[in-house]
Amino acid sequence: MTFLSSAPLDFAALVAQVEAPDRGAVASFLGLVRDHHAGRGVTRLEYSAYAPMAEAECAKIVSEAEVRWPVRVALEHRIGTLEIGDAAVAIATAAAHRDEAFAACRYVIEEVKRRVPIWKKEFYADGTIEWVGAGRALVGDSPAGSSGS
Amino acid sequence: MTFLSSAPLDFAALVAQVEAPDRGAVASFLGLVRDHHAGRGVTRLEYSAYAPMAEAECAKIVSEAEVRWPVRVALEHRIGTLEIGDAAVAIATAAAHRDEAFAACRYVIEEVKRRVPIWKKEFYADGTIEWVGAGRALVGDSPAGSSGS
Amino acid sequence: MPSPSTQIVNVRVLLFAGYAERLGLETVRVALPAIATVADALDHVRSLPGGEQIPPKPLCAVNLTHAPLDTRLSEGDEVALLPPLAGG
Amino acid sequence: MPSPSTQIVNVRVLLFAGYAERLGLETVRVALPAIATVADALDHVRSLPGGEQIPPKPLCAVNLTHAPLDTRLSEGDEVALLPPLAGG
Repeated sequence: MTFLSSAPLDFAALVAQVEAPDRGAVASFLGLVRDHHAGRGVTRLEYSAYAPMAEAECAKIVSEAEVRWPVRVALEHRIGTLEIGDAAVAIATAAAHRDEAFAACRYVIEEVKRRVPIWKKEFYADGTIEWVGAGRALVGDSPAGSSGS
Repeated sequence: MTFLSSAPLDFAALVAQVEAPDRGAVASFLGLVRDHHAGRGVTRLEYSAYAPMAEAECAKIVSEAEVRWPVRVALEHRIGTLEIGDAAVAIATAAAHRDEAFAACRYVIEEVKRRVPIWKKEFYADGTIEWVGAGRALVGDSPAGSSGS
Repeated sequence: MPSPSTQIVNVRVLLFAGYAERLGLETVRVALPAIATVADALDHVRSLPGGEQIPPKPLCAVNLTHAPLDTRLSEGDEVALLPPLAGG
Repeated sequence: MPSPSTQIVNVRVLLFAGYAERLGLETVRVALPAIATVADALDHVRSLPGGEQIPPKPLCAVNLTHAPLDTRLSEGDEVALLPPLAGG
């Protein structure tokens, strides 16, 4: 399974991956590139990853969710250059009941943000460029907020 | 705005309705027709509605969500004959941040189930037909569980 | 000639799904005393053939809004008796 | 001739995003005493030109798994110094 994609994410295909006749509830999440971050206009982003570890962490997160709830999970994260409105991350979870589908969907996005080694370079309308999170503080233990969501 | 549709729901179009450059988080929910209900095989469903009230309740629910959270909400419910795997309800909520998007999405599906006058006739593999919920108990005040989700 | 509207309210009662099937009716027109409530309209419908299969306290609406059984009715109101909801 | 592996571990340290830009390097090869930890590999990288801009306790991984600074290193390990994550 490949969780990182340099091509635009296909949300409909991701949802179709988890659908099945015994799963009546599909929850999903899309993180889109916003046009601003911390009050500054953003023109585009570049996502990069420590790819083999990012793939491994995504696989662990999906597996954890599927063990914890009776759900099927699909997850994809875009890397490379993204424009405003592009999907950076897409998650779909399907279950017999909506409680499990929502819980698993929420778990996956939280864990992706917390654990998957992906970084984001923002290109601002004023011409400046910044690694999001990395530029803010040098005691950089905690994951940065995402401009996407 | 029309919330009831006798045509198949277009989930991608619903998501597109709520997307905007300042909304980075899109949560969504799809309720699909399952192939079983309470242990019985289901072959198809018929959804019917008290249409003018259903439209009014859906409009209220969307409005309530958009007042309570800084979100944009799209909602559609199918009526008529549905086959296994068809989407009965589709909800998309977009916000700057995912907490609001998820909270609003959850609110809308709970309120739709609780308040919108829609009924479901299930056609079982054994040839029997039943109004879901209505056939179970005559003290019928509380909304029935949905086979969809 | 005194206006009947001071003494009587005419309402329509709509039935849906299983309730409509049990009575073989989708609409019942009822003339009720002017102080009537949803419960009175319900009592009338439950007195019709098959009406005893409607529960004593169903979910109800008046003019497209959920309404408790003690809601007072006005001339021309549209009352709806709603079987357990199954949308979503 | 004694095996160097009893005295020394050779590890690769990978740098990413802002850390890689600050040092102008994506990979650093380090030979460390056999009892070394991630913290020792980090100390070495922080002693390089630009390395002082890496925080004293960054997020780290060993062989593709998140690992605390006191994780013992083995020959051939791949250590990664991870700037604050920004996926999702």
